[in-house]
Amino acid sequence: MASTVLKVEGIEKSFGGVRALKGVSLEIRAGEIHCLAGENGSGKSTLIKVISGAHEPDAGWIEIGGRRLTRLSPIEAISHGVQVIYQDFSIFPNLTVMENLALNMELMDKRAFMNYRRARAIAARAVSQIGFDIDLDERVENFSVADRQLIAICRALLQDSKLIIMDEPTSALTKKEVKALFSVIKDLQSRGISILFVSHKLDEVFEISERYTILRSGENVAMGSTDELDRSAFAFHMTGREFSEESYRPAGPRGDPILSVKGLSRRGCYSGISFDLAPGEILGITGLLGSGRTELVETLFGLTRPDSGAVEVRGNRARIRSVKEAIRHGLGYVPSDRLTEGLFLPQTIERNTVIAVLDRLAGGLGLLRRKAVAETTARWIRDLSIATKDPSLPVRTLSGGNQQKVVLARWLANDLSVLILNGPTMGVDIGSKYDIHALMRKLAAEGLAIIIVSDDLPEVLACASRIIVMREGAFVRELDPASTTESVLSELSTGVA
Amino acid sequence: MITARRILARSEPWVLAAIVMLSLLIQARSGQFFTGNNLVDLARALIVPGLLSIGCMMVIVSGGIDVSFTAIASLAMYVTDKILLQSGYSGNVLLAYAMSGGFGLLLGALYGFLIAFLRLPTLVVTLGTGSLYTGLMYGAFAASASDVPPSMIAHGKEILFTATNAKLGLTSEMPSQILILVGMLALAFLLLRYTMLGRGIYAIGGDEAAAERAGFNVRLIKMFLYCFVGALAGITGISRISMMAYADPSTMLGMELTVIAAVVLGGTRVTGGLGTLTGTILGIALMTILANSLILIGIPTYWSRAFTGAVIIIGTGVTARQIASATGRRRELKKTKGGGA
Amino acid sequence: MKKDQNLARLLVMLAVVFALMAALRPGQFVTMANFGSMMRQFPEYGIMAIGISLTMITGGIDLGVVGTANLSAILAAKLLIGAVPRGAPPEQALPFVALAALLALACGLACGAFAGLLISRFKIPAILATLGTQQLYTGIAIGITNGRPQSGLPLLYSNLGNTEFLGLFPLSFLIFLLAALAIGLMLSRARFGTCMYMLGTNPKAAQYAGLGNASILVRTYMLSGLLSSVAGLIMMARANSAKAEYGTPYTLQCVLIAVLGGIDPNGGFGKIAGVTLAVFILQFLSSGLNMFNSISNFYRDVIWGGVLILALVVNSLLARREARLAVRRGARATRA
Amino acid sequence: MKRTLVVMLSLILVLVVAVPFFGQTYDPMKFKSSKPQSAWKIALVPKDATNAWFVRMEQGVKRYAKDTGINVFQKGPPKTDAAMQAQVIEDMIAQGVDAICVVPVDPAALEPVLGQALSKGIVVIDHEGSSQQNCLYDIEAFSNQGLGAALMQVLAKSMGEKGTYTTMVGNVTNASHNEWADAAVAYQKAKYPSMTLLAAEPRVEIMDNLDTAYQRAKELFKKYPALKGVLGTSSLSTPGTARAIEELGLKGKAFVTSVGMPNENAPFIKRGTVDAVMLWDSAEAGYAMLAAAVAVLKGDKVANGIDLKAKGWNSMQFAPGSTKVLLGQSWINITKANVDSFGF
Repeated sequence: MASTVLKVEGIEKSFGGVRALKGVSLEIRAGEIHCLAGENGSGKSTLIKVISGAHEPDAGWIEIGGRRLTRLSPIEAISHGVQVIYQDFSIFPNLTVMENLALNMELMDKRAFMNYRRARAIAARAVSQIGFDIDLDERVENFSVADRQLIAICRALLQDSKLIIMDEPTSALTKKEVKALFSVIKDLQSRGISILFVSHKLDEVFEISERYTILRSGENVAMGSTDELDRSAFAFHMTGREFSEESYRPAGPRGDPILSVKGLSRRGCYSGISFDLAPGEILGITGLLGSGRTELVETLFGLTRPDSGAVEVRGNRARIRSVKEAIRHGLGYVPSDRLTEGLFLPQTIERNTVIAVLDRLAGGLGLLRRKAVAETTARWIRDLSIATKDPSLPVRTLSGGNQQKVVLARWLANDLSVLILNGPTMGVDIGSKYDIHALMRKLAAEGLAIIIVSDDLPEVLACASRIIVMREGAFVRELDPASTTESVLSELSTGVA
Repeated sequence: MITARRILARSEPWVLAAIVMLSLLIQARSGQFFTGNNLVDLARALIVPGLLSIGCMMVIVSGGIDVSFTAIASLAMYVTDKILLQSGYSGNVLLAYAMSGGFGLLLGALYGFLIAFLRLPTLVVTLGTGSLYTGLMYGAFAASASDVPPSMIAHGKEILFTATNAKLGLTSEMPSQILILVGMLALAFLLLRYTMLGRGIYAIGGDEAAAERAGFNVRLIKMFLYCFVGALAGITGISRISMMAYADPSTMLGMELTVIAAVVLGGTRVTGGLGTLTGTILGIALMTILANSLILIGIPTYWSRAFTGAVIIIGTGVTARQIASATGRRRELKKTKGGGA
Repeated sequence: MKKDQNLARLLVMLAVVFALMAALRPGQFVTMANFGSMMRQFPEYGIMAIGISLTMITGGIDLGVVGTANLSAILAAKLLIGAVPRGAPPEQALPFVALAALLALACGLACGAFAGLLISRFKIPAILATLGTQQLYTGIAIGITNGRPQSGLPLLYSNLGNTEFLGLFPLSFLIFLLAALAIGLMLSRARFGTCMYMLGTNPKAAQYAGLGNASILVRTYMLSGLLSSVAGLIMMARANSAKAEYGTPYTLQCVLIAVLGGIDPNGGFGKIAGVTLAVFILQFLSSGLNMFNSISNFYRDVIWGGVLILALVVNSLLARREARLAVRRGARATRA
Repeated sequence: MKRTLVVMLSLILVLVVAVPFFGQTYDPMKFKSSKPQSAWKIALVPKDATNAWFVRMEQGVKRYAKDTGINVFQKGPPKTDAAMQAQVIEDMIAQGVDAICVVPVDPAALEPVLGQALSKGIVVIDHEGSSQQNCLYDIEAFSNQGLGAALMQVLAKSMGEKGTYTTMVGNVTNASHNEWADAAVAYQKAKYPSMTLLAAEPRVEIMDNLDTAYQRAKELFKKYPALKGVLGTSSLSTPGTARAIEELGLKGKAFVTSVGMPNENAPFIKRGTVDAVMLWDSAEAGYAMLAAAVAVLKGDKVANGIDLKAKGWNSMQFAPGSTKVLLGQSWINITKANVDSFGF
């Protein structure tokens, strides 16, 4: 039996009366890839913070380096070889790549002065580990999310680690990047480093990990070897519910196209984009990050302007120069970055829900009719089964899935013709993901035209009535989901056979 | 890699361009800009705002904003001045600097504590302490304009060199206090660039939670920062009253907003994380040259304030636009490049 | 919930200041004369504080309120002085008084719109843009008057401005109440108010939600400008003249009021009720201290700054204690 | 907001009924107090509380309290601002003082509030506010014309009665500074034809800051080499300008004079950079204002030759054609001979 790197037992942790962890245990063996799975709010992040020393547990113990401790400081955790790559990467957007890579090392070495030559050497070593080609002198804020993630990973690899914890490392990565990451992880494993891989994506769990621990509502519900786990059991453990994803075969487009895009181009982003969208259709647009997919839909929604080309709504030329005009044409857009682009986190659920329909809820003098506001909110909370006790609570108190539903409700409250969803289930737990998929189908059946932008290929295959693949700012091919596979989509996206 | 685009996305070149344009305008209107004594006059005028801008910039970089540093400078120098006068001290001026710097440090430590350990919002805290410190100075210490001790008068007369205007024969003296500005700039530069403490200030301004996780002692860094700013303000106060040989408690009050504006104009990001000493000094230099050249340009007294306001608006507007467009272009480029990777 | 606690704390503070002054100077503080005096004093800066609060709710700040107020008042004064002959009867002066008031309000709107455009279209940080407009407006005011006070207003104007309803409530006080009520209602109930809070919370999300950020900002600063011009008209009535630099120290004082009143300097939160209470606290302190002959007026600043910091510290300590208690409650629940 | 506007305007239109505050004249004899002297309360409201000038004035107030035992005190606004000064006066009225002595930041801005005081039977005495309508008496150390002329005489003597000069004020919005400067210019035009006012910059502003005075002076001498003299009205003008003159090497070629305090100007006067500055003692002015107020409260007749018991204020004369403005003879030329004799 392999030796144990880290073991926690009976961990309790409460925040403001809410018990986040209720006696959780976890054991990670040397050189293994261990998956910690669970829905949002199941306590995964809290557990990681306890292990990394960021939180002090209320009860329980941590065994590390042969010693049994009741609490751990971040420095102790690091000196015991525990490294965490957080979901937000914990990087400094305002500093250069070089500094981001080198600062932590220098701090660990308790250096008081900054030596740029040494820093450059450290940074160069860091990026070389995964063959990452990046300008070390550029500020991190000028890079894409994927690049930032790789920077964070490179930084963690610098330390002499025994255990690297990755908190949902793939949530913002494209398929190709995930593959690259997995090979890095395997490589680390071969060097004897253990990985605690936190995820709720079942494909990844099956692909990479040897053992798993599943949490639900702050409790251990299952652990064991991945070989002995099947998909439906995994989903059941995560959610406590049984799911069956019925495959969607839409009735197909009904009537004339509601949205027509004709030769739309924007310099440096996309070019020559044309397509039609009819009511009842779900159009999937897939492609890698940077393929121009997000830029395209942001133009449709009036956030940017095209250099050339035209958009028609219901057969009429539509000049969409602002979001307001897009809304007037019956468009709605669920952005990819829910936290910064979608939600007003400290504001109430109610305000977040009704913000796009205030016009209709206002009476004389622009005063809002309180009753109408409350009714609208209550209706959407009910219809989308948003789990909350009180709509006057800040929206940040909701789980990721429920937050996404609030953003959806905001647009559905409008009389929409076209709903555009960018990464509709990114960072959303399995239960909510099924809910959102079902909702999209229902809306399409009711005659809404939907565009899904996603690189979650199973999602696109399961939901879309047709799929367009984008690469380097252009449409590569249009496909029928019934007669295609993930590997075909993936090849078309990357351009690599 | 240093590319033209990366340079143009910063504000330093634009502020420098504005300084050059303004200088040429002054030269054209008066023939007096590029004369030795005018440049010395401007350098002298730069000393006090320049010293204050260093601390101000560091605070903004750390993600805060401080509107009380002029109150600290005034209170620290005033108390020092009074104590030295009453004790009849006639020794070295270094004691005055040490005392005033020390008082400044204490005053800075007070709000540094509130900001670093109680995590209170900086604008609100410094509004409060600013009001508190000026109130104390005028209320408890009944401050009014006063003499300065002989050591400071002597210190104010220390001259590095005298510049003569070839055309008019006018002379201007470069006060030794300029060395304090140069010294403080060098100190701040080394601190910010070559110490982990300094990098920590930038790191906190970028992402405070990340800084904590990375192992920076965020509280101590903030505490140090506000103590440093306070001490610097106290030192600035002594330089000011030594140069004028006259301790007027109100002489620096009200400068804080102009200094903040100059620092932001010099490219320091209001939300923290970005800012250079070069930009700061260029920004403060632009404002100082402007304020001290209105007569040379020939703006009528009654319109000088409108002119200053218009220049601030146009200057910051152009800078903001240029940076936005340069950054925008680069963002697009990165996106497409990233797509291919 | 949390914000209402803030209101409660402000009320307690107000009560303490009131009780203290009333106890120490009973014969002077609790008199009609004193209340009348206070009611004539705070409206001008109170209204400007409301204007600044609005801009702070959207995540900005308006340092140009005093400049706007004076420029508006000077334009109105110039019109009145130019159009109404000295000693003209009230009937003759009245239309010009109305016209002058309209001119001032229009000037306030224009000044605000300009600042709003600088901030929303040219992306100049609000603190910088309005520092510039403050200089510019004050500068224009000095330029067109050579810094001299504009006096010789028709009698009617200051008589109107100093009218007291029921012999008790000055017109300026009623205008303040009306403004506070209207703006308070707008913030809590109107569509536009909600949009301002949302924009102040997260401008990017506001953009994606189609709120029209630029237009909200411009309208907010216009509103602030409008309120400033009303304050300018009040100052003009109180001083029976207009001048480029009346009330210059009000700027920072108004920011202080807004902050103590619970307006979040980062934007997104705060209520006019809180600002109004803060205005009252400041006025009680200020008038109360004027009753102590030996106490310098600067102790007002000391107390003001001290109260602000104390309020912050208490808020933060209470929040911590609450969190600790909650944890303890949670732990008890665990054992049970 | 529209509603607020409409309501406000309609209020204005409806309320043409007015309470008259202005244009009334008051008979000083009617302000005789019926209260015993020990119950009197007199407030002196200066422009601000920090300026050395008013700190000195408070000494006169304290001396008066000691001499007479009457309850007199000084209470100024925290900053030199007309609106804030009006607020202090409001509070004084509310407290029921018997007399208010005021050094107005801006006489025009105080008319309504002082009118209110008078209508409530409070004695109002002004100083440095000869244009004030709503006061019983305005006592001046001298006339504005007199001071302007005296300053011009000093400057003209220094400059040899010829050459270009300009004027320097604390703030262009400061009323009395502007009046003195105007009077000085008028006197020059009448008496010194060989002197000329600098046309391009006839009035320079120093924002009541010594350092600014110094910077502005330097700019002036650089831009206008012909400039030979600066006539200041702020007490900071002379030390700032004199410092600039010394440093630029213009000693003996350029000259400055202004109102000023002895100790601030002593080094320059002793070095001969400055020939003289003008002064009246603010402590004496404060004392005299209180004496005038008490005279009214006692019901004494205020007539030509009244003695306000302060140095230079012993025989006050009404200004020609005025029954309000009383002029004293209290300005002092501070020169090398007497600069050390003041002790302040």
